[in-house]
Amino acid sequence: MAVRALAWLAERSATPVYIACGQDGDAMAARLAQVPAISLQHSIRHAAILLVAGPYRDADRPALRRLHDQLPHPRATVWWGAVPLAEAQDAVTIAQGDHPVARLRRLDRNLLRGERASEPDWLPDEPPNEWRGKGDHGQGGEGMMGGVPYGRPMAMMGEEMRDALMLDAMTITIGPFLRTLPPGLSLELTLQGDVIQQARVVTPAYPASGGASEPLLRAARMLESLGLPDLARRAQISAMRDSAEGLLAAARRCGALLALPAELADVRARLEAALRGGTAPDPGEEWLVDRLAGMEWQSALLRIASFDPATLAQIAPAAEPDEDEEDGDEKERAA
Amino acid sequence: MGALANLILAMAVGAALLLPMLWWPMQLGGASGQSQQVPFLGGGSQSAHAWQRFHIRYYPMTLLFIAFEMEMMFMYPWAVVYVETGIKALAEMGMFLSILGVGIVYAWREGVFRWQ
Amino acid sequence: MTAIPLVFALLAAGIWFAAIAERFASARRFPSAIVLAPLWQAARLLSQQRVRTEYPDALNWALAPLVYGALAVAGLSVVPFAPGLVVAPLDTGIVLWGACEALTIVAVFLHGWSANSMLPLIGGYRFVAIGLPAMLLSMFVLIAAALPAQSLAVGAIVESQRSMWNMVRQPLGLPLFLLLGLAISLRGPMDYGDASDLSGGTAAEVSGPHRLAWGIARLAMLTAFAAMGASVFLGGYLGPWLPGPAWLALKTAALLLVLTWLGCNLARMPAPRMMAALWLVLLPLSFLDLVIAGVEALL
Amino acid sequence: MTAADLAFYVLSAIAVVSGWRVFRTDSMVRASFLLMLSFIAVAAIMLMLAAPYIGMATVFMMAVEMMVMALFMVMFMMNPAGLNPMNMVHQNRLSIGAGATAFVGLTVAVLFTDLPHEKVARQAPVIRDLGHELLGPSMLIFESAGVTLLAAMVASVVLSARSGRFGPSDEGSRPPGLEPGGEPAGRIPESEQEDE
Amino acid sequence: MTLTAVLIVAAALIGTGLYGALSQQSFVMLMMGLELILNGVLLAVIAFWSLGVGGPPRGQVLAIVVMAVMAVEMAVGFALVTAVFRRRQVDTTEKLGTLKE
Repeated sequence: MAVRALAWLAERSATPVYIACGQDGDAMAARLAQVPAISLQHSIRHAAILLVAGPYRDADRPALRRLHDQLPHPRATVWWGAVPLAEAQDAVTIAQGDHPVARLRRLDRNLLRGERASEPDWLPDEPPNEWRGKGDHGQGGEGMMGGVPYGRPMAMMGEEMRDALMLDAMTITIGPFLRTLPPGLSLELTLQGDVIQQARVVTPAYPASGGASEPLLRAARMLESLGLPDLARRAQISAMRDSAEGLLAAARRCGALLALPAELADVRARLEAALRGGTAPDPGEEWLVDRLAGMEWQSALLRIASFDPATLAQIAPAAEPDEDEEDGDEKERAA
Repeated sequence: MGALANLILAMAVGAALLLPMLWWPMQLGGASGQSQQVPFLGGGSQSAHAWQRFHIRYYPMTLLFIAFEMEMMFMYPWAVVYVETGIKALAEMGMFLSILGVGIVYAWREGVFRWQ
Repeated sequence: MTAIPLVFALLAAGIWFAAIAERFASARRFPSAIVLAPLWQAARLLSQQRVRTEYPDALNWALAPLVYGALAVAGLSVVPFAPGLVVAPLDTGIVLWGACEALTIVAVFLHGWSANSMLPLIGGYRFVAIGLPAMLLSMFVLIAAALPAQSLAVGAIVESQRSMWNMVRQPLGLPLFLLLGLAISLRGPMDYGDASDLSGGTAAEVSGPHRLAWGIARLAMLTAFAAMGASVFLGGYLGPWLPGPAWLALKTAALLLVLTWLGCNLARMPAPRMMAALWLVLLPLSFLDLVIAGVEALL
Repeated sequence: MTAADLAFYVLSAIAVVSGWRVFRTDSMVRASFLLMLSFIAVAAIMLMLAAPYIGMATVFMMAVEMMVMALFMVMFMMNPAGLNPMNMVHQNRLSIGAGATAFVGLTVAVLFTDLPHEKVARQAPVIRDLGHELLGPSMLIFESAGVTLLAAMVASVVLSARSGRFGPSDEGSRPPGLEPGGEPAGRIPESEQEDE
Repeated sequence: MTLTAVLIVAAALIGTGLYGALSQQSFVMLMMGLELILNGVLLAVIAFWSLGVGGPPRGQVLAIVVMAVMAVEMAVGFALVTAVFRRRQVDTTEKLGTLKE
């Protein structure tokens, strides 16, 4: 009874969706931005439905599986212009040209009412490393820092390039479906604190399909990172209508350009051009990973988001992991 | 004393109102395993525990802050007697703050307010 | 004692009002009956699973929203609704308020730390960098407001505004105070804890009822801030015709609207720049506020 | 036993127990905030002892100090979250003995001393008194505190920041070797790396 | 709540802090012990001030001075820890036999 009352109330709220953008997924997300019944979330933990928009690469499958399992119950996955993975039972598919809102709303309602079962995990129920019963206290760890306590190792000391205080270096992979990164781009970052020490491109961004609306979508992503979600949505809607009118003035009023410090002058120029619906030229000589070293988190995301797809493809190509590391070493020695 | 009791009572009521949400029984959905517990990174993964010797980029600022914040201890009582004491109070606090202001200017010159 | 229900009534109304104002400001006009939207959103979060991460610090993770909410209540407890109508008529009202701000920083940091996940962790640490210096600002402007009142009690500060509001006497005070309000309730240009570039920051890993508790605590802190700002700078319960609590509620609502609008319409600069701006631009401004207030009080 | 007594006992228990747990928990963050809890309990006792300002100010001072404490604990301690339980103590017995001796000695001293018993008046304007004291007789303490704090600010900046006016502060330093005369165990300072 | 009772609590805090300061290997934990000792001192000062000597303003000033000592100790202490860590990458007292270079 109580559950049904709760469902009755809950199904009236906007459907929280995490959109995993594949090829052209950006433009598809923009189509949803103007629908008030759907709210696009930044974290998968805040969503009820994982929406895979546009075709994805084979390399993105593991990420997709991981993402799916992180959804809180009750949950469902919708494939919009994408081929369902083999694990997906009773998959909901929507053609790329169709508008998915009605299906999403119905699915959401069914989930809340319990009429559709929540999807089970796709990955096996096991920790990243075996730890139970191992180690000094059965927690998997050894000594002070060793072993895999509770399934993961601990971060170890690493080189530090900015202030010579050698503390733990943390290596994480972000993307390819992080909403503040260009779709498809996945980076391996070595962080000390929130400053990037080293970066490596794991998978490159999806190639652009050359729509005229691309600069505005890019501007929208930067505005999100600048903490202006409403203006970002406005940019997405403008992108759908192919008119950037008034957008730059609105961004100026919000201080979007002023907020960028002098070190990010290149980002400011690109944001301004993107808000006009154009693209600022970039020589594209320096690799993206070199431009990211030593940057703080928000600035780094802003800089990544500011490149147009053509430049990004040029400066952040898919690299063989080994080659790239050697490159980095050589550069260090040269410096 | 009564004021303190009231304060604590009000805080307890506030916490008690939020408490049920952290022990909420009514949840829909199926079983979830350890693959759900993997930290969210937009499809990416974390090589180690996030708990680490976290390299804070503003540590000189925090030390400066501790020393500077001490001055608040003196300022609150000063504010109460300010009007009674008059211009002398203004002069003394002006001197006190300008001494500490020197510290801030020095720290700024040394680049403390940047990410290290 | 009689004021405790009033505090919770104001908090409930403030939370509701702020949630609606936020939806209105962001032009998300859905569902058509916007008034009930917060309720529906709450129901959705209550019907969602509460996810846990790999080996979190579960106790502190659950404690953080509780402490945050309790601190909002504590802050509101020193705000008088009418002469003598206050939960805790402390002589040290604004000192208690400062303590609430300091402990809020701890609560947000713990929320980010406890998830054992990278994005919340960065959010928690970044928030401390901004929260600490921002706290200094609010202490300075509150001390400035205490000068003409010759007391640290909020009631006395309100009474000292019978002839003229502090907003007029000390024009710099309210803007600086609101800035801290945005920082402490994690919103808009000062949202360094739960920012979207960190996919929700300290809240990136929380779902369902836990997220609801966190959201309510944030809005409660915002409301407490607006009420405190209304009392210290806008004359609190003072006003003609209407009873005191009504005036306080009206002024609180007005400040909530301003805060929401600012939160939706200002860009967030990278944290290093904001930290430098706080120390080098805004802190001198708060000194200036103190000097203005001091000279004005002696005249 | 009055309600005030009960509150005093509860708060004392919180202060002492959380103070003891500081040295018994594995997580550095928990240790810092347990110490903060101890301070807050003491602050509450001070509020009950008719020290409204000092008590309340202790809360905000200690909240930020312990926040910073936590930051540094995590920064410099290996295994800061206590994922691997550890016991980083030395001379444990001696320390327990010293602690117990201090406690017993002080308690005996307290019990056998004829303490004065003049209570502060309930309605005394203690904050106002403090203000007048600071601006009047104790003015020198007040201003010299300013100078001391300035010195502390300068000292902490000089010691902690790397980018001093005189170049990187780690210049010319080498970490100790694993064996006498061996290779440095840790990172080689950049100034020497350039030479190689 | 007599003066004796409060002073005994203060003694307990000082004893615990002393134990911590002597037994802990790492600098930062050692500083926690010192802070706990100062916590006890603070309580004792305020107890004397409030229940023993009838509330002279000097007592409060003394309490503020104790807190200032805490703040200075922390600021300089942590700065030292940072400087030492930057040079030696050590964080315990034993690994650091001498502060000399």
